[in-house]
Amino acid sequence: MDLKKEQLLDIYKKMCTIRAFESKIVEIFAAGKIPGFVHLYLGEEAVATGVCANLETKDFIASTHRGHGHLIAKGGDLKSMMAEVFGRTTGYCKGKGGSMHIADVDLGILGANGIVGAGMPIATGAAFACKYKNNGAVAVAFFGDGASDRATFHEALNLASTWKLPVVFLCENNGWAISNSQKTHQNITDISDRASGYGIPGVSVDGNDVIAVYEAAGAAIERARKGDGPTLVECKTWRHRGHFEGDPGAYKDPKDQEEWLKKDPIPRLEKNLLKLNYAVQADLDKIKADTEADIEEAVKFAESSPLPDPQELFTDVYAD
Amino acid sequence: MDLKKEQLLDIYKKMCTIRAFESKIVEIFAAGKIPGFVHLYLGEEAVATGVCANLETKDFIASTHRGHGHLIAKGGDLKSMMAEVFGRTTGYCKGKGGSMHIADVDLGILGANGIVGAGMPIATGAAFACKYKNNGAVAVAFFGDGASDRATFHEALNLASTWKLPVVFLCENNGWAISNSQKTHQNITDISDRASGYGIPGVSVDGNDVIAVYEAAGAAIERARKGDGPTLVECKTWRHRGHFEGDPGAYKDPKDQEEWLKKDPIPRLEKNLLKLNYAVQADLDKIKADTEADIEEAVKFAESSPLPDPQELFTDVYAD
Amino acid sequence: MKQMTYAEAIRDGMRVEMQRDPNVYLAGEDVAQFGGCFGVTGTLYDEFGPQRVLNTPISEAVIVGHAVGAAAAGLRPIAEIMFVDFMGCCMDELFNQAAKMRYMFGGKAKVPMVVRTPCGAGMGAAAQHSQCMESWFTHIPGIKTVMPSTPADAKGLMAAAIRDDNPVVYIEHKQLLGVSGDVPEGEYVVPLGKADIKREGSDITIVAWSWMMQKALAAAEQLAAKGINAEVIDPRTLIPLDKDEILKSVSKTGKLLIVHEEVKTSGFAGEIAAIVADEGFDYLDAPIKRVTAPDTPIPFSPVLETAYLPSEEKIIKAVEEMF
Amino acid sequence: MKQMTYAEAIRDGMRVEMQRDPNVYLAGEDVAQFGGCFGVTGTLYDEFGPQRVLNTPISEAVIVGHAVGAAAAGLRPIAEIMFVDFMGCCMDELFNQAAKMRYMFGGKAKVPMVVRTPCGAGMGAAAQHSQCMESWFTHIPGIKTVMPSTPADAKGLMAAAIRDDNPVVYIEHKQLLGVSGDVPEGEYVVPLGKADIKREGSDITIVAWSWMMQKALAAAEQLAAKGINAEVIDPRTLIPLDKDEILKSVSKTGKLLIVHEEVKTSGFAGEIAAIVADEGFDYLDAPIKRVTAPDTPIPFSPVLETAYLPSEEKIIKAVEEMF
Ligand SMILES: Cc1ncc(C[n+]2csc(CCOP(=O)(O)OP(=O)(O)O)c2C)c(N)n1
Ligand SMILES: Cc1ncc(C[n+]2csc(CCOP(=O)(O)OP(=O)(O)O)c2C)c(N)n1
Ligand SMILES: [Mg+2]
Ligand SMILES: [Mg+2]
Repeated sequence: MDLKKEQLLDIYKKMCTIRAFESKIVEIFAAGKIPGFVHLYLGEEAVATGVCANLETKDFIASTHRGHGHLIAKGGDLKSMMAEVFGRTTGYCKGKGGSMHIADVDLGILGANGIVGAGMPIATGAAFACKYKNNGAVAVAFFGDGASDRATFHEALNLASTWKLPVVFLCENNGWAISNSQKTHQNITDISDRASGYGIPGVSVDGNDVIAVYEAAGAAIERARKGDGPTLVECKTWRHRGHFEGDPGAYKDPKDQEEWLKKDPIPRLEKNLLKLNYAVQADLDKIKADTEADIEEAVKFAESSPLPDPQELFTDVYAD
Repeated sequence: MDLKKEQLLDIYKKMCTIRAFESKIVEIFAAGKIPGFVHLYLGEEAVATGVCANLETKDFIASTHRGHGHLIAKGGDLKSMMAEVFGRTTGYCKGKGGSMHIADVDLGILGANGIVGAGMPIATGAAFACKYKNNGAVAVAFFGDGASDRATFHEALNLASTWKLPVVFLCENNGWAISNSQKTHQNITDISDRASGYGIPGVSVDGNDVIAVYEAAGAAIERARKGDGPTLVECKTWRHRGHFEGDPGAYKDPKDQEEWLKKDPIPRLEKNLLKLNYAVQADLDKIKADTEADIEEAVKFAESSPLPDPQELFTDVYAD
Repeated sequence: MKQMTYAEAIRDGMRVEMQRDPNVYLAGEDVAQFGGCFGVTGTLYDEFGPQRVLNTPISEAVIVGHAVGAAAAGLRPIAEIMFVDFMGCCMDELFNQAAKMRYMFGGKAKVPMVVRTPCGAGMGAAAQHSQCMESWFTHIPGIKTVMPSTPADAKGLMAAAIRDDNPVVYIEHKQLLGVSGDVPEGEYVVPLGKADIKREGSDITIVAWSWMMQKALAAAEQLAAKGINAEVIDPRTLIPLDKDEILKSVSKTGKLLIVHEEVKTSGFAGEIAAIVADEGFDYLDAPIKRVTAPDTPIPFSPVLETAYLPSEEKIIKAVEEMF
Repeated sequence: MKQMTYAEAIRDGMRVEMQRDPNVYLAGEDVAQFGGCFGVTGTLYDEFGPQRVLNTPISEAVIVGHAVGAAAAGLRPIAEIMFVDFMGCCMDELFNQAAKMRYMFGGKAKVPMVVRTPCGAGMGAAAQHSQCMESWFTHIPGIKTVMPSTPADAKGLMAAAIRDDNPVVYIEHKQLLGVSGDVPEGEYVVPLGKADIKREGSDITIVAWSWMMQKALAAAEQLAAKGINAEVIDPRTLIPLDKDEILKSVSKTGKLLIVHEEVKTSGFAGEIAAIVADEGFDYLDAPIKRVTAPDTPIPFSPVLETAYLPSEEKIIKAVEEMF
């Protein structure tokens, strides 16, 4: 592991921030404060964080419907994110996108996406732009186990491999596509087995071990940066909540849920940090409290921000 | 090899019929007698023939833009086919389909197809119907190396595997997708390597050796009939002509073309038949002459058949 | 008659037809034990079992594409696409395969399949989960397009769609799923291609379907109070379109307003307007008007979404401007 | 000015813009050494090399989808889809991604990309290789739709499409590729949204585009001999539509005929008819007429295909019936 103390504490903080952000959304969604669909990243924090710890601002990511974690990990602004979830003018998308479409192109965040699997071609295109401009940047496409069955997975991996593009296909296998367990939607265990069909490397790691994720993604990203083409990285993880808020997740076996809760990535990293003597409990408590305060502030910012003017409906359809 | 003399001679005859049909089309297309696009199967006869020798009438096939060979191999009527290519009322589709859409649903032929890769979901659905009705029938989807890059390949193989459907995905790797050689459109050599991504067996065979094709396809079809699910079978072959009639195929290296012409499946089978003492040269000459006569008759039938009445334009849009 | 929600009525329509014909089956994402993303398939899995109610991977192309093959091979699939917004992932299978197979084969194939899919805005689901786009389907010869506005129509049109020997796109509106109404029990078929005059009137013809039909009806009640007696026609199926009923109504009222939730440009209102501007030109005593969504994607924030949607008020205002 | 075919003009439009802006590149099936299925990209590979002219696998979804990502990341892709009929394989990428990205992101993205694709019947290519389906694209807010009818327009509109900061669907007609005409050399831009009156007249307004514009012009010449002086308007771009020019013309002629090769129902003629039946109602002295393909798939046999296609004769007949 080549992660220094500061880096690992940063990673911890990011994970806590995602946890706090998402936990807050549980609360405000239940309170009826936000409309539409929200898909939460609780339990999967190690994936986005471990991956994005390898990325620079110039690098791109394409995210999913379950995007908050990716956006925070890539440096997204909490206030602008929260305001967007609330549909306010100060949100990233001026309230036009909502949870499923948050984006920050300046930070290389090419958007959450409401269409499962749509991010893979987009990331492939961004990677093409990186190669075309020869600027050393890379792109990462996040997508789920369910998305690995979509058309776009196949076409994107094949093109990226054929064109040797600097892109990493980062599969978050949380075992579920809504109510479908992995084995009911595909006949394989390791999604990374699909890599060989494109002539690229594939690797599977424990997605709840942020260090393992960091390392596997890091190797793939380095490979991409060096010009050696794409890699398929599968992170095995679990979503703590239902598919979207409002889904009780009754299809999950409670025993599985219990097992996976024991593998929660945050306590796991905490243990590690304590063992490595990178922190004492009080440090960790402080970090957690800080992130929670940040989220409180973001909510305050969002709630006190103005709703869009109805005339805003008509703007931003075309660039002129 | 469990092929008896009669069977092998039948196979030889089918291959000669395809050869004669396609060679005739070269001639009549050049003479300007048929409009639109025609994609010829010359050189690939062993694939369709070897595969379909394993099929019964109740079984289904889904074909491609390069469909004549599949249709003849599955038992398609030569006159109806030729008349369709000529756009006559006596054609399989009353002249509405043309070369790219010839079908005979009663024979289990679910159509040639103008959309690359479209046959795979269709065959998957036909296989579902076979399983649903539990009638012991199977479906075969023919498709090219180029088609193996399409969306539909991925989604069909994944669904067929997950649902354990009696379908065989039969890839005719002729090395080209129009002007793109295989290595410029995918980063793998054996397309059968894609099978493992779906948890199904994959096998590659010499597609110019009709007995090898017969055996590999036979094993896959048997597996499907037994209820063990799909197989991906790749047959390596070569098209003798350009992509469509009118394409000189200038992108082909003449040396490659020459090499492959040496591997022509028909002389190869002839040698085999002679060696096995299944036939003497005169028998083979007779079969060839017979098939050529059949084709002449088919052309006569087509040319003397009436053109459609313009009012036919409006019929067959909907079933009532 | 029985009180049912629109969702229950759709389910009952499927149930009765599945009982009637063993070749009818249902496949889609999360339609089995989970009962469908919006609960529409509900208990059908328990009633008919895993052979006839099947979950699929997230693979829209093969959901529709396999249905084409299964239908050509003798079954009658009902394929669910979770949101109509996802139809972009399977348009080839719908428009080049399902719709054209019969014609291309010279009439020698039947493709009896239903693609069920929910449409519509109003729940803050933003640009990729809120669309109406029926006009695309109406532009595809070979398929039929059904958009019920009431529970009874939902059931009867579902039966007709399943029994039809052609591919039918059956579009249910998310905002109607919970709406209740009287629904005939047992076998019940509403023929495709027959409009329903949901309200008789003499001053203006309003054509609307799906959720907008409900809005048009409510607007008509308010207009009646203001002395304008609107006739409200629900075509129920856009293809086939019962244009005679529309022309007959316009011949009586002299005025036509069309309401839909699709964006304005190239929405199906344009087609209806064009038909009437041709075949009913002499009946018209005023310009043909449309109340539709504007030509923008669908915004997330409820303030903006409300501004986006056609509403009772917008309909009333448009009608009043025509007098 | 230089004599060029329509295909050469398209190529010249791409060439000049590629010379001007290093961020413009071209990707599609067989567009490189092969020069494109219809020869339109021709020598561009030789001129610009493998970095800027790229063959793709047969993967329409990622052809369009990668262009979205590349455009958002600062390039200006031209993506070729070999036939417009194949757009069903990449509609999601076009309508949910390319078209909506800017809006969904609150205006904070630019997606400057062109999807080039040939349309049209007349070569016996049957149901899946002969379609026109522009109305689908016009129903998608966020993209523009361009359909040139002459070599000069083809070049100038290509330049405008490439320079535009939005996704543009640029549809070239297969029957026009070999047609020659005068084309300005060097940089030449025809603005999007500006109709062109291809023939002035006073008795009737004929709106037509792409190949049908050529047929309408030919019909107008014959009609002139019969004493009917038709004005022929080529909108050139359907989105944005220059409706003012159409309304102005109808205000003068009182009569409107729209011609397109798409099937009739929900074709773009319906939209134009609806606009005029609303905003130009008072100008009209006759029903609005449409000459279009019928609502059928496209048949293979030349006899049937000829019956399918709108023609000079059909246009003339329709016009004569309006007097
Ligand atoms: C093309 C498409 N099909 C279906 C859906 C509906 N849907 C949204 S999320 C989802 C499940 C996605 O599963 P997975 O990719 O594993 O991601 P996860 O939700 O587990 O993070 C589905 C089916 C969609 N949004 N887009
Ligand atoms: C979806 C789609 N994309 C592109 C085409 C144009 N096209 C027709 S055949 C062909 C090449 C097919 O290659 P392959 O699958 O290897 O089959 P082959 O022609 O070699 O038999 C292409 C690109 C098409 N018909 N459909
Ligand atoms: Mg998942
Ligand atoms: Mg090939």
